[in-house]
Amino acid sequence: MSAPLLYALVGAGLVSLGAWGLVVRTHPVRKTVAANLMGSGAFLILVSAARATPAERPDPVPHALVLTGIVVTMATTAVALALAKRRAAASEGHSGEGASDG
Amino acid sequence: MSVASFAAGACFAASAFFFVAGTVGLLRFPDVYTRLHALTKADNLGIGFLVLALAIRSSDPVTIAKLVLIWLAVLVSSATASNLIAAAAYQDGAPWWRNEQ
Amino acid sequence: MAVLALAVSLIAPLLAAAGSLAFRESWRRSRLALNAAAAVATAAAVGALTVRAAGGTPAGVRAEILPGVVMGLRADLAGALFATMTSVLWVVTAVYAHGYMRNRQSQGRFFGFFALAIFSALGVAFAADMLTLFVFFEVLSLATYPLVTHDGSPEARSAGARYLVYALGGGTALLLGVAGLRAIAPGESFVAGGHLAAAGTAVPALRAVFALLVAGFGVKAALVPLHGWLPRAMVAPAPVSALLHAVAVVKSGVFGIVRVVHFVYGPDLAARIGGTPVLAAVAAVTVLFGAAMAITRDDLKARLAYSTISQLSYIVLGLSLPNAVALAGALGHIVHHGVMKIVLFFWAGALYEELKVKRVSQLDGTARRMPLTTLAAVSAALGLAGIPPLAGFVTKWLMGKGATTAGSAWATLVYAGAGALAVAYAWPLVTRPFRRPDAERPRRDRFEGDPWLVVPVAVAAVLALALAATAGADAMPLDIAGRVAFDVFWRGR
Amino acid sequence: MNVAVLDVMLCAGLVWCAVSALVKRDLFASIVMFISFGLLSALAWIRLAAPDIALAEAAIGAGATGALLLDAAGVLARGDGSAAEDAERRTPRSANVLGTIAAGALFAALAWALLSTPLDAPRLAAAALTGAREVGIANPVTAVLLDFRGYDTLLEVAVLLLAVMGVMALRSGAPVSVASHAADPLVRLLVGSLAPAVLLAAAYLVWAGTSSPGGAFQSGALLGAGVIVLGLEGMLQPMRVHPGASRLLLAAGLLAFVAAALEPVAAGRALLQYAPYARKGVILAVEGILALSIATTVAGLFLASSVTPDRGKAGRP
Amino acid sequence: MAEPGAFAPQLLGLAIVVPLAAGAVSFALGRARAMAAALLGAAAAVALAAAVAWSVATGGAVALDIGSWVPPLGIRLAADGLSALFLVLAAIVGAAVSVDAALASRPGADVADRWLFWPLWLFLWSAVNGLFLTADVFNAYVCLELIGFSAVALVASKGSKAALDAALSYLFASVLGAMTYLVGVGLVYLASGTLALDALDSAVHGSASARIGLGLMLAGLVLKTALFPAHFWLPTAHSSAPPQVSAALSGVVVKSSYLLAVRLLVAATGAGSGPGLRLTLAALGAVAIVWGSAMALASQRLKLMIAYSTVAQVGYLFVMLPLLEERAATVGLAIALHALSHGMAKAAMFLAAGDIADAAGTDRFDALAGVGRERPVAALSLGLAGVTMLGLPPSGSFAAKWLVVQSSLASGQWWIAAVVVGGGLLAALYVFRALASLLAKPDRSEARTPKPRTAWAALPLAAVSATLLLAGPAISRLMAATSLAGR
Repeated sequence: MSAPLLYALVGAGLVSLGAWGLVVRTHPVRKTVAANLMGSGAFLILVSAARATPAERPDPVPHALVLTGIVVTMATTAVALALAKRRAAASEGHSGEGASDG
Repeated sequence: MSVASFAAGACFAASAFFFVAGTVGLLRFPDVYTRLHALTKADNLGIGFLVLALAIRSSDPVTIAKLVLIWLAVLVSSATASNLIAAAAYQDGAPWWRNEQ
Repeated sequence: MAVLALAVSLIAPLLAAAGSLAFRESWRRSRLALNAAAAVATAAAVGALTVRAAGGTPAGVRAEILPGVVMGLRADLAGALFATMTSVLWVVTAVYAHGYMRNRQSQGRFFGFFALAIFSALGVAFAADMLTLFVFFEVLSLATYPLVTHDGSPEARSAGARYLVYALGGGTALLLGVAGLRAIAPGESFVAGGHLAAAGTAVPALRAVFALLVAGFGVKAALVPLHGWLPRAMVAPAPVSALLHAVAVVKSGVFGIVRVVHFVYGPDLAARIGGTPVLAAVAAVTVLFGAAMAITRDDLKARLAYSTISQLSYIVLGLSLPNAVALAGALGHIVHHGVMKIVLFFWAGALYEELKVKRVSQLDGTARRMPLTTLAAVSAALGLAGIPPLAGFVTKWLMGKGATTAGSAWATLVYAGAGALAVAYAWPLVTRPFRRPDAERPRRDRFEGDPWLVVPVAVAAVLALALAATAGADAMPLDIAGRVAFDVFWRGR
Repeated sequence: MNVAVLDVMLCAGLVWCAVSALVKRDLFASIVMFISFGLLSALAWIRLAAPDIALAEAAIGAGATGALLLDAAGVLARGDGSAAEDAERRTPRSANVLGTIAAGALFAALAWALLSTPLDAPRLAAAALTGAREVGIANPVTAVLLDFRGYDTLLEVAVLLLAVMGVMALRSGAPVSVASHAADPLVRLLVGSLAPAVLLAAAYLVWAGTSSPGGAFQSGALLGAGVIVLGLEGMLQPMRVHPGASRLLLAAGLLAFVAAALEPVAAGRALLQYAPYARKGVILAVEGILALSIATTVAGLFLASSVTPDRGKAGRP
Repeated sequence: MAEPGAFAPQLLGLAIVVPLAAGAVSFALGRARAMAAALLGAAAAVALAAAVAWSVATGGAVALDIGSWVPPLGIRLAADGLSALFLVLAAIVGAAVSVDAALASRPGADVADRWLFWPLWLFLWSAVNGLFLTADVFNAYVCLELIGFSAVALVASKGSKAALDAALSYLFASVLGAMTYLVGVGLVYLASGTLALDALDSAVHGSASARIGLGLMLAGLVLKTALFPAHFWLPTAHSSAPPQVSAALSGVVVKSSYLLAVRLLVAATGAGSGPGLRLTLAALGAVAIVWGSAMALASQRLKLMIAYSTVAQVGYLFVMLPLLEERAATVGLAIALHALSHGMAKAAMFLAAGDIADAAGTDRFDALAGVGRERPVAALSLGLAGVTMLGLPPSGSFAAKWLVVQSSLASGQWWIAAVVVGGGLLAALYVFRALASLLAKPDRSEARTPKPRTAWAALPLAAVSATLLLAGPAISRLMAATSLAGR
């Protein structure tokens, strides 16, 4: 039960938690939090696999993948929250524009 | 046990003590302001002792300089942060404790 | 050179369709010119193809559309026969439609889809294998749907919906049949006398494929259980009922059955698996049912529709008898009935346009108002009833003789009975127009109908009489039919 | 069992923060738990010897994302409080149970997969490390990020630009504009004094990226965070950003990277195949512009979408 | 250039990077000149797609190692017959959507002030091209996210409450799909040590985590392709988006994640878990056909009906999969034909529906009587596209149906033929109901003021898709360069 394996299992746990949150929670902010958790879980699995390689330094490829992943997850958060705010504003009607023609 | 490692051990113990004190304060104190008070005071001291202990253990002057820099940064940011939180709490009208014997 | 003719005969209607759709609604003259020119060009091309086919070297083209899927066109004698009828009658109908549609809306759409329907009918005629025939057959269903629902009224829409249900149902059966056929005999094209290798394939499979194919084509050929759509489709404008629902569409169904029985299975294999006997029985029932229903119909177009159902099954019965003379008569009847029936539908259209007459009971006294049209109609009606020496009698006689020589006496009886019923439903059409009208008809000073309508009727009637007169001569439909029958029954030995 | 106690504590902390972030009733509390989760995960990356990722996680994961969440919670909780609450209650019991079972099954599958395959199977480590040495970039992660898998990073920069465009589209095309309002004097002092330090640190990170942990994303995020704090405190008032300029700055990162990618094609080499002699220079230049662009994007994402009612809509410049 | 073939690999890179650059430039230029730059980019994208297809047709499959780093370290772009055909589909639908959007954004039209449509649209196009061409599983993840964001932003750009709701649920579904896919990539990398697609199946033999990883990746893609149980987000998103956007989404985007799923399935056969996986997907596909058609028939709005018909048509693509085992070439061709003709027909239907909704003010069926006369071009496009939906000859989906029926009869899996033929009849129900309501005579004949826009872009799309059978030889020549045969 080496340390990387522990982190990998925690990663698996986070992925399941995140997926559960995305599916079950309805409030957009909570769903975004869940998406971020699921992302962190996936990255944990990748990096713990990198750490476990016998080479003198950890495998850099998963590191690069995770860096890309973190940036993409942040973009997801930004778009999701902006969309949620716009929808809240639209439902209040004060800045809803565009004819709601079906 | 050379004198240096003994001193470092003492500083570690002191920093641990102050951190614990801060946390107890956080849990026990009745309102926001006192809790803030406990946190910033105790934790700053805790960080100070920790930096001191690490400085003693490491001999390389560059790391010592970096440690001191970290200590200063923590001091400044925690002070500003607690000020901001206190101001926000006061604005929102958070209740503060009065001694009603 | 021949392939060029094949190309012209198919591309001309396509151009006419594209042109009619593209032209502005008000360009009526140029649209007529386009369609008429296309019709003439197609007729000429089909004529050239017929001569070439008669010469024994039919023009053809094959292409591998998808790996293992070969499609092709071939203008053999049978195809040329069907195509000749369609293209010649298209010329006449183009003129008639111009007059008939004068004050109706969206004529561009009408002429466009009309030309598209002709294109697919010619495709059916010239298909070299069952897959190509199926493709053009389905395009024909699609092209005729907008024509049936042309004026958008609720009855038109429900007739269109019913037509679609039958067409798509038939199409599905056909798809499965053609797929099954491909599984049995991959990539074969039509051969007179049938190309299916009898050995090696389980009879149930052969029967299943035969049943699916005949059912698929039977929808358009209006065999009894599948005929429901035809009377309802009469709600379409007269030119549509005339050319499509009396000639092109229904005959493509019958032509499909000819291809299945005589160019895929071959008469003896079809008989051995019990296909043709069952088909003959269904046809016989349809002949009698159609004729009987026709007698009861007071609406003129409904009566003609049921007469078509009955006459179509003359052909189906003829072709399912194991006898060359019967087959020749049947193929001849495709053309003869087509020409006669188109005259009657033109007449019905003219009656409605001029005198708003829709029912047989209202025919009294129409002869005095429209003598020329009525005379043409009478000659066609008599031919339809099989009165000698007119065109209808010639082919019916051949089919009857074929039946007796083939030893199925019951078929001759059916033909005789049908003849009597035909006389029964045709008689009022012949006599009532000459009666004195009881109610005073609103005086219309005009002597005859609109010339655009009268001329095509007259031409078609003359054509019918010419067919009767020159029945024996070569290069006429009956002669071509005879050669096809000979190829099917004897070339194969 | 050579797992250090710290790791166990850290993992427990991570799981606890994650669970409470999802389960806590109050929205604000769950976001605070999520931010602490972010900080803990930064520590976890350190334990897994991934300094680059720790930097990025701290700056982007906990910092920017946390700020965005707090801002959104502020608007959403106040805006349609009722809608948020009843949206909460709407998940029917069955969906809850079903979701839990599915998540449990997912976890079981993942755990079984992880346990049944050896974690230390040989992978691309050796190839990447030798490749990095051969290419002359000491920090293998930057080598992979900008050279071996440079195409991934190119698309990733596009994702960032796309996010900004998406946010702008949602604010009906209003370009990035900087809000301004009176700020707390103490904070202005701190931010004023910290700004140059942040700028220096960002520049250092870009420069150090090729040899030690650092790089465009980390420095961009740091710089972006700095700009956000300045923006929040209204210190950016004098620099009314011209819309055209802000758009160009946002797109600059992607355009520079595309230029660097297409230049080799023009010169007859494969896409993104830098000339050997110019490799370090090109990568450094691209990283620099990228850092600027990412900083603008991070700041833009936050400022463009933060519509605090009292400030009114950021006026169209 | 030494010989023309040498430059072919570069085309792959250009086909992705050029639209991306055009999008960035169009964004930087801002409102006034965004459309001009974007149209230029669109033209370049179409030309590049044609060039790629030409080089694959003449020289067989083309591959480009980016930065000339050989996989698995570097990323490889590969174009075989199938991806080249999908690229052509994206180009054709892309051109039509760009033209229609340009026509629609004449001054005064409502879409004029949403200039951000242009950069977002080019990013979507480049991401779709990226996903078609990539042979690296992680790079595919980044492309999936790129597609997800641009699609969501485009759907939300309409601004109506329905569009925003749909965009939000679309975003979270897409994020869940992409994250599941990412976890799958992690596991597969963990087991196989490689991210290259074609090296996947040999490296993945027998190891449990690889099999689970592949399963998760497929689950993510199934969610992105909206196969039956995971289709909930598609109808609202595609029906409430602007017409040009739904045309691109239904026409091309849905098929991009499908193509990746097919490539993974081919890799999964290597791992021995192929047949079971394919049968479940095919079963889901069959249910999707029935469910999609039923919901399409039940929907009261034209765009909603078209969106549900997409759910059904996606089912077709999955129903064919079990036949991929022993008849890979024929089924590969069937997939290509169906995807191409459905993509074009569906795009034409949405563009026409947009025009009809403009004319009638709403796209509810009961208000559409007589609009067919006012908008003959749109009605004709809808009709022609209907031919493809029904799978009637001479459309491409008929050719696909023909090949599927043939191979399912030959391989004894009868139920696939039944489902495909039955699906065509189901489609007839909802297509002709829509056409009938359009062609009906308007009960009240007050003249509606027809708005100037007309769906000129929709007609050629529908016409080409309805006669795609004629392009059979060209498509089969391209497909000859496909390596779909399960190893």
